[in-house]
Amino acid sequence: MKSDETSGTPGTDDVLLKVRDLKTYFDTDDGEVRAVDGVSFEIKRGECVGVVGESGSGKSVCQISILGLIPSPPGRIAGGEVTFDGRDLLGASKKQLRSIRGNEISMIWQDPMSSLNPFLKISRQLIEPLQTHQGLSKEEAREKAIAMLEKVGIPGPRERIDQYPHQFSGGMRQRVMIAMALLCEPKLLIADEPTTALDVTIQAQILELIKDLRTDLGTSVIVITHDLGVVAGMADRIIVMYAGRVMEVTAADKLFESPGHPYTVGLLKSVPRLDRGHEERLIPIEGRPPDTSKPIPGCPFAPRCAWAVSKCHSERPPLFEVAPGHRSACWRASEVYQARLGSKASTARVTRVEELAGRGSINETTLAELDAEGRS
Amino acid sequence: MTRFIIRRLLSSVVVILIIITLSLWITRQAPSNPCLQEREANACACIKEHALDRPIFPVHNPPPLTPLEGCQYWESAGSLVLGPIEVLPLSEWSETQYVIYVSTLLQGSLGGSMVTDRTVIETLGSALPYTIQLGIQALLIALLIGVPAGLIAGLRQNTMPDYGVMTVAMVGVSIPNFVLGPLLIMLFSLKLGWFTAVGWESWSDSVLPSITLGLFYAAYIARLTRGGMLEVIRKDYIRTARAKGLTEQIVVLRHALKGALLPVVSYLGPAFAALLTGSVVVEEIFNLPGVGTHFVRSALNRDYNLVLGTIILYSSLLVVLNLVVDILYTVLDPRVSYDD
Amino acid sequence: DKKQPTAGGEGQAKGGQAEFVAGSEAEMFTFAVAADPQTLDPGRMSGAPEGRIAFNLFEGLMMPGPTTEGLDDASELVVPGVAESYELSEDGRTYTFKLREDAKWSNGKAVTATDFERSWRRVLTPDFPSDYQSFMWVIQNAEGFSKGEVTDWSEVGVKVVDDRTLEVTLTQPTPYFPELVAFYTFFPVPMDLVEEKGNDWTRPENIITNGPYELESYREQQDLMLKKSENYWDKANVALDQARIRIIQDTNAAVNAYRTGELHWSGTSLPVAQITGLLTHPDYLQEPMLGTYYYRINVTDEESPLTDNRVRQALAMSVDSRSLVEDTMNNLFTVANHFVPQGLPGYASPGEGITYDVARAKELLAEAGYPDGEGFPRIQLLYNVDENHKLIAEAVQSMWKRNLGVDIQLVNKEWRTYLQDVSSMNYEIARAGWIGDYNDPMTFLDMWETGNGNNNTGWSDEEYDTLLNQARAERDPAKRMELLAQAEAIVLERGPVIPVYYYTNNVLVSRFLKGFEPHNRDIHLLKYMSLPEAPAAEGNEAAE
Amino acid sequence: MAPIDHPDVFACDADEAGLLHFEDAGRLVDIVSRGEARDILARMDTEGQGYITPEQFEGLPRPQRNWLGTDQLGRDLLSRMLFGARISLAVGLLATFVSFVIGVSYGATAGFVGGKVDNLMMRVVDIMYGLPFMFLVILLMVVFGQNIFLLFIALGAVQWLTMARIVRGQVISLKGQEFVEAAQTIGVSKFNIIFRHLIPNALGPIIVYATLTVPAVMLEEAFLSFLGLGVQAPMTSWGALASEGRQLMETAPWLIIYPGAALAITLLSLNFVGDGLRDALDPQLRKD
Amino acid sequence: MAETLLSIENLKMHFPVYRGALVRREVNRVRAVDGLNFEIYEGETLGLVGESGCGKSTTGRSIIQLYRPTEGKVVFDGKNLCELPENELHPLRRDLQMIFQDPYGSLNPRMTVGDIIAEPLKVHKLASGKAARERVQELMEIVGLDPRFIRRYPHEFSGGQRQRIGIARALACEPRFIVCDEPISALDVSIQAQIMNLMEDLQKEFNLTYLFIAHDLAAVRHISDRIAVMYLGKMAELADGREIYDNPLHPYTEALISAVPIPDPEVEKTRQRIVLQGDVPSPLNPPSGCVFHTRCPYAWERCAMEVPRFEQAEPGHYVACHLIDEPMRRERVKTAMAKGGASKDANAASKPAASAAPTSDTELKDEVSA
Ligand SMILES: Nc1ncnc2c1ncn2[C@@H]1O[C@H](COP(=O)(O)OP(=O)(O)OP(=O)(O)O)[C@@H](O)[C@H]1O
Ligand SMILES: Nc1ncnc2c1ncn2[C@@H]1O[C@H](COP(=O)(O)OP(=O)(O)OP(=O)(O)O)[C@@H](O)[C@H]1O
Ligand SMILES: [Mg+2]
Ligand SMILES: [Mg+2]
Repeated sequence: MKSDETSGTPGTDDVLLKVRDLKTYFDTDDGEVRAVDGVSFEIKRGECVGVVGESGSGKSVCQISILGLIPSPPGRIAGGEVTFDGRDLLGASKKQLRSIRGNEISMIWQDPMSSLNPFLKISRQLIEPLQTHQGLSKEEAREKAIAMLEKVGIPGPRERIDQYPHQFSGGMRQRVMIAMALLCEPKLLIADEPTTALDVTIQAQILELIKDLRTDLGTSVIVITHDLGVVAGMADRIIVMYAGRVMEVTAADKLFESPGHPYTVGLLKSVPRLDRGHEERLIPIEGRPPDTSKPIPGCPFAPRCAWAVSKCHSERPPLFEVAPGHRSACWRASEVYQARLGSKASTARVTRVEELAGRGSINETTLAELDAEGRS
Repeated sequence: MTRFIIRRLLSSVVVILIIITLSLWITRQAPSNPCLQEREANACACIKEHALDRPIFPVHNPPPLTPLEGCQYWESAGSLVLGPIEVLPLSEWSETQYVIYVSTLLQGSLGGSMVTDRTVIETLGSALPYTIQLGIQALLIALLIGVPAGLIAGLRQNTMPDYGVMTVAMVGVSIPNFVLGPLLIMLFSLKLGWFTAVGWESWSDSVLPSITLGLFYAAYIARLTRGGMLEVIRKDYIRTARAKGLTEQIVVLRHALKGALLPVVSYLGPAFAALLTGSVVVEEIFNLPGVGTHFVRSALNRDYNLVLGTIILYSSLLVVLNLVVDILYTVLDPRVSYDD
Repeated sequence: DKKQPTAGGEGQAKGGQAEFVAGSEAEMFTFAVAADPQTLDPGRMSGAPEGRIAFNLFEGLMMPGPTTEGLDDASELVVPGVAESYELSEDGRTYTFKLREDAKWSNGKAVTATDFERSWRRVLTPDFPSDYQSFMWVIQNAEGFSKGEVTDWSEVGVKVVDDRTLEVTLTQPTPYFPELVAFYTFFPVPMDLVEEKGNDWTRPENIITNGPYELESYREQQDLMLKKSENYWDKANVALDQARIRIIQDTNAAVNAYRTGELHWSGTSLPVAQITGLLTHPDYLQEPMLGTYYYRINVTDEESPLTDNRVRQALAMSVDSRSLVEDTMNNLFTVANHFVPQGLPGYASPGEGITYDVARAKELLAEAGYPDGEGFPRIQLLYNVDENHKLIAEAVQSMWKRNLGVDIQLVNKEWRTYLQDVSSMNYEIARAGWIGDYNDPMTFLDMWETGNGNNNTGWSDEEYDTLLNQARAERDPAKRMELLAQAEAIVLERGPVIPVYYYTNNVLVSRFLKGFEPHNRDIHLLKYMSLPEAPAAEGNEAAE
Repeated sequence: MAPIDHPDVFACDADEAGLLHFEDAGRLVDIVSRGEARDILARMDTEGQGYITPEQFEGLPRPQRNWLGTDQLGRDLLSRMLFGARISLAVGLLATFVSFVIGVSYGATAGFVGGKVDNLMMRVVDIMYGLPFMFLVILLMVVFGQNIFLLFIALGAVQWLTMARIVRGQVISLKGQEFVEAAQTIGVSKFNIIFRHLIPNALGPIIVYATLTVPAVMLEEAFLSFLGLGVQAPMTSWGALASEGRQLMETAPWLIIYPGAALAITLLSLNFVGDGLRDALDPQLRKD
Repeated sequence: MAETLLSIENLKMHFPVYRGALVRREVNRVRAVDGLNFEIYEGETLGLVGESGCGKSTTGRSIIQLYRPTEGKVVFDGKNLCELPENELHPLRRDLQMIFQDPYGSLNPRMTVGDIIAEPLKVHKLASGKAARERVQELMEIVGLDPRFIRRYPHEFSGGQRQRIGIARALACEPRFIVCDEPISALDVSIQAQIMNLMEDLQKEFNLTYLFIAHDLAAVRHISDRIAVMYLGKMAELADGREIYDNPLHPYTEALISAVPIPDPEVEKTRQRIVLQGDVPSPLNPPSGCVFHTRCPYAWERCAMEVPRFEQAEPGHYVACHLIDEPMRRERVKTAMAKGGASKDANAASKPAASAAPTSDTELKDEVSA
């Protein structure tokens, strides 16, 4: 398939979005919730990246932070850098941000039922961004919107555009959301769980649609979900998040084949698969995700991790490169990786990721120990 | 929509009929009657004319209101008749006050006042425009003050503007209007001389009464708007609007306002009703020629016809207003439809 | 200097009260009445606002004079109206009124004796809804006619001798008949119009009047406009060309209107609470009123101690009406020790009347079997909803408690219910007020006669009834008054009444208004008044 | 000299010399009427000098102040306000309680049963809304006699309409929730579902509305006082005090300021109490 | 095969839609469940799948008489539950319990966990006072909750724990049959596994029978012995779990299974997905004939005219589809679509109406011959 080819190797190395050490905290009654706690990643042009992780792991907050839409108070961006297309987003003025939002970066929200304004006609909601960003006249914008509705597969768009959201079914609303997101032909499309609210058959429709549009427009896409199946079919690369941190980053096929982080391993094991027999007992990850309102000195997954050693509880692991383009934030990443690869794989070279050196929590000795551990 | 309105109006007729029935009954249960004093020949004549000494409902004991000679005095037990009910012979039905009243009503008449020489329709007709104008102005004031105040408070939740606006609103809710009215008169009429203190000759005379009446509702509406705003501003679709890069102004005014105003709109019906009835105090203090005064005075005078006329007027207004509010609701909220 | 604020203190009225000028904002002479007139038909009307209007729109054979002060003779109370003069027959029973030639209706037609005869006949029609029909019963056979017992009108003592002569025969000599004739029930109405339009004849577009003013317009709950009648015989002496009568129901509002310069005359008497700040104002005027505020006692309940005259006397004696008037009511009223108000020409109330004497009261109560109030049941004091009534009731309650050890309960009812309770005698002690209808003690005394509809106490005394009947038959005015005084003494000694105060009329009236004289029945005719160009400008500047 | 009948009369203010001025007596005495006090003083003023010394009357108590001034009859405003508070609050709470009981049961039943019953019950409410409240009150005053508490129970009975609507709305939205269905599958009776499951969960808005009803009733009582239909003298309430005070607004502003302020402050606090109560009753907001 | 625990015959649940202010008239009905026939065997887990709104929950609720069905029979213990009056039903409620989808919503937020779990005990007078308390603690142990939490409120628990509370409550009256209405769809992936494991363990321990409702085919497949597929109030297919996955007979089942994403890029890459077009029709006015014909790629005239019967196509495999009578049709359409270049991409990108309308036989023949 065409789309599969493009996704295998991104056409260009050009980085569209670069997030470094992003921290988003919420002040709550229970203390400061570190919803996003030092997340770094990059999105290349034309690439589709999946973000997975369980509920509350900070997937949405991370993306919303990029758009600068964190409700404040209680939220605040406590640190980090977000560069989009060479521009700093965190330091941007409101006006600059507005010109980027909906224009260069658009978002498809989690819940199509509640994300469309029930009080306004679809037409109004669709032409708004066009009028704001491209200065189109009402008629032009309307024509364009109709064309886009047609494109996302809404029959009879000319009539339906003047209806209200509640007159659309869930799948159609999600399509409207997509149309709205794509109207300004953004460089980056963030889809926050675009299908969770939908049925499987409708979900399939929507996923196909996003794929096709991506091919047509060459847009970079970030798909957030906790459904591993969804990313498996869509993403080139996958970011696994847990407790506000990136646990693992790798190409999609690699992740399922040889995960490099115990959390990912657990996640994969606990999901029932239609293509496997039901006799196989599911292996859930025991325990609960950590309370992000308390500082976590070590690896947040350590309390639930079968691999955990004492160090895991006290020191925060950086992202180690276990294979080219495959990074994992685990002190025992290479072991995990190897274990999953079995004998097939050569010993992974554990590399310290230079970008994250700012943390400075790891010294030579720990690294040496690590190497030793890895070798044994 | 038309079908809905017709349906609602038809059911309103039934509601009003029931209200008339109940009101007739209650007015007749109230102690005393319009013709008690020696010097109330006029009312006595009126009672005779309107057959008010006839029973309203078929009751076991004929009501204790039997005029004694020359209708100088009217004996009344002064208490509720709660005896066993016995059906009147059919021949007497046409003589019951209920039947008489309803049939005059069907002829488009509300009868004559028992106290004055004027008909109920005349009296209410001359008063109604003032009451309505007062009500509308008070409502406008309430909205013009309440909505922006609520918006500010809602958008700046838990900041000084919020606390400030809400404290003022609470104080507004707690001051009885019979205190506020005289205060305003004292300040603006007697001290500053900006407005006349009493009466309604020109538009400016309605300013103080409208404020007196509207301020309570302004406070209430501010609270409602704030609540609505707080709820709406957290809605996903507002975030969507922001994500589209719209200006804050458009987000608030175009996307949030309608939703935030829904609770206000549903309050408008009861509010307007309360404004109309609540205007009694204001009418008295400012000596305005409105319906409210008639309502209270006719009740106190036992001017049965005027009382019933007022009740019918009020309940019709209420019914119509509630209907208007419901229609307004559909205008505001496209999800609500009465024609499913 | 640590004075605590006290409401209603005498020192409340401060200087600089003259900051407003009455009527400075009004376009014409303006005064207020307290309610919409129930009707403009003088034959059917009753009540103060109606009277105020009727006296200016219509004119009877006689009219009330400008004042009741300083008169020696009752005949001075009235002045000629449509009648130039009248003659009284020897037996005091036949009045012959001479009508003036130039008396005209506002449509230009002459006012004739027939007009009066027809109007009176209308009022006397059986079942005619007039509250004052009984006033006419002094006329021979009038009562019978109105009750349907006499059907032949010619038997009634009203004779049209010619167009300008009306002869009226009374049943008994009635010295106050001229004053009755000056009352609106006796006013003529345009009978042709009445017959044509029925009750609608009083509508502004229809109405025809014969008084100094014509009705120009009427807006319910707002105002009535009067303008000087061009057809009035004495128009040369009518100074005010126009007048506006505003309907202001709330007395607070009336005061406010006055203070903002919208009124020349507050019209209604103002209650204590509102007037305290204005007692020193030059526009404040107190005039005596022919009325008594009293408590009536129900004597029909055999079980109740109130049937015992000693108890009643004790209660009456322990009410300090001086304190009530001076302290509670800020001196707005006059202390009442008698039932008949002072100042009726030719009448002197008997003796000291009821005086405040706690010691004697205690004695009487002890005699009656309730030493220091012991064993005295908790009786109820009924009054109708009103700030003044409440104040008085509360004060009286504490006086009785303090002086006699008698505990009473206050019961406050809205007007209609109160009326019903009083008329059905469903009360123990009730507040009451009586305003005289004419300047004669009879108007106060006949109500205590056995069977009188206004008695409402169940009290009856043969001696009293006899005295009244003797007085009625008496031709000598002095003797008659003597008999009436004896009767009053009986009411005070054994009667069911505790006088509290005599009403006065407390009004605000422009000090620049001329011809506004005290009148004890609060009758003030615009005809007598004039308003020189008021120095409005000066006053306005004085106000900040 | 005659014994003083009322030793408690002499809550008087003396000047520096300890003299009680005859002409001031009226203003100083707050328990009896001023005329009374003057008489007593006159009897004691043996020398006829217009004042008496404390020595002339041994039992003279120490001066006492009326912190908030007095009313027209010289009664201490503060004490009257305290007495008024009893009535106002009792009235507010009692009527609210009544409206609470009726409104909640009625609304919950209508909402839970739904269908035709609901339709009918709500029409009844609509009709009641259109009824003349004034008349009901006058009528009820007669039916229940002069007992103020019964009267305000009646007031509460009029107030329940809105409560019923609110509860109904709440119940309708709650009854679709799964915990209600869970209770049904378990076999919990309808009565228990309404009273153990639905109403406790609707309590938040109910409480908030109930605390709004308290002021509403208090204002209503004030309104009745304004019309002269309120409490029976010599009992008083804040509404009645304010309504009396409004007439003397200019000459004696304190008569309206203090009762008005008491009313406003109470209503304000009730609002907070309502919010607090709602939070306290909600386990989700309870802090450990 | 085990014994039949429940047999459902022609079960219908219609919700009337009323209109009118004073006199309410029924103007329409939502045919949420429209004639179901199946049996549930003792000790098995019957999975029930289908899109949102197809009537899964309504089925479950009708079975345990949370809704009184409009028509049909639910036979349990030889009694037709639908005809039993409320008081006779009451004791049977013990045997029929339900676990709800929403672990937040199904627990009364104002009751403590102890009260919630004890409520069925009290209602059925199984235990009271101390005994009840002990039983509650025991149940909490069973479902893996710390008994010390007995005084806590639901909001103080995590989603998975809340669902355990719900399970404990259902277990409290020792039921024989539990309707599990999407018990895991509100939960996180990692917790879903915990709950499913727990349910499996409990089933073994107490010999429970489950009706497991979900729209996540993978989860249902994992836990169920047999799977029933519903579409718009009707049963589409019912068969053994493996059978239905390997050999779906109904086009809807086929599409459903193909649409479920598999968390494996290798599989995803090679998988041929059938993307159904259009939306689910409204149960207010369901399509004529076979309710699926508006979205069915194989539909032809007959489908719009005639309601297919729910019959046994193969042993233990029931299906309601006219294709059974024309087994070749499926293949013909597939080849026709492939020839016409109708790939899934093209399908998705534009012509949604193409396959939504039933293709006529003649058209099909033309295409095949072309
Ligand atoms: N407004 C807020 N106030 C306080 N905490 C918040 C707020 N928004 C999010 N959080 C916290 O931030 C964390 C991350 O939330 P986020 O929505 O990013 O999760 P997610 O990974 O998108 O989960 P899901 O899959 O459920 O959407 C959560 O622990 C949440 O409690
Ligand atoms: N009480 C009700 N009144 C009216 N219609 C109802 C009612 N309950 C359900 N419905 C309708 O019946 C149909 C089936 O609903 P049901 O809840 O059984 O679907 P479901 O398959 O469980 O869906 P989901 O997967 O979303 O839970 C839907 O169209 C729904 O709108
Ligand atoms: Mg999210
Ligand atoms: Mg469901």
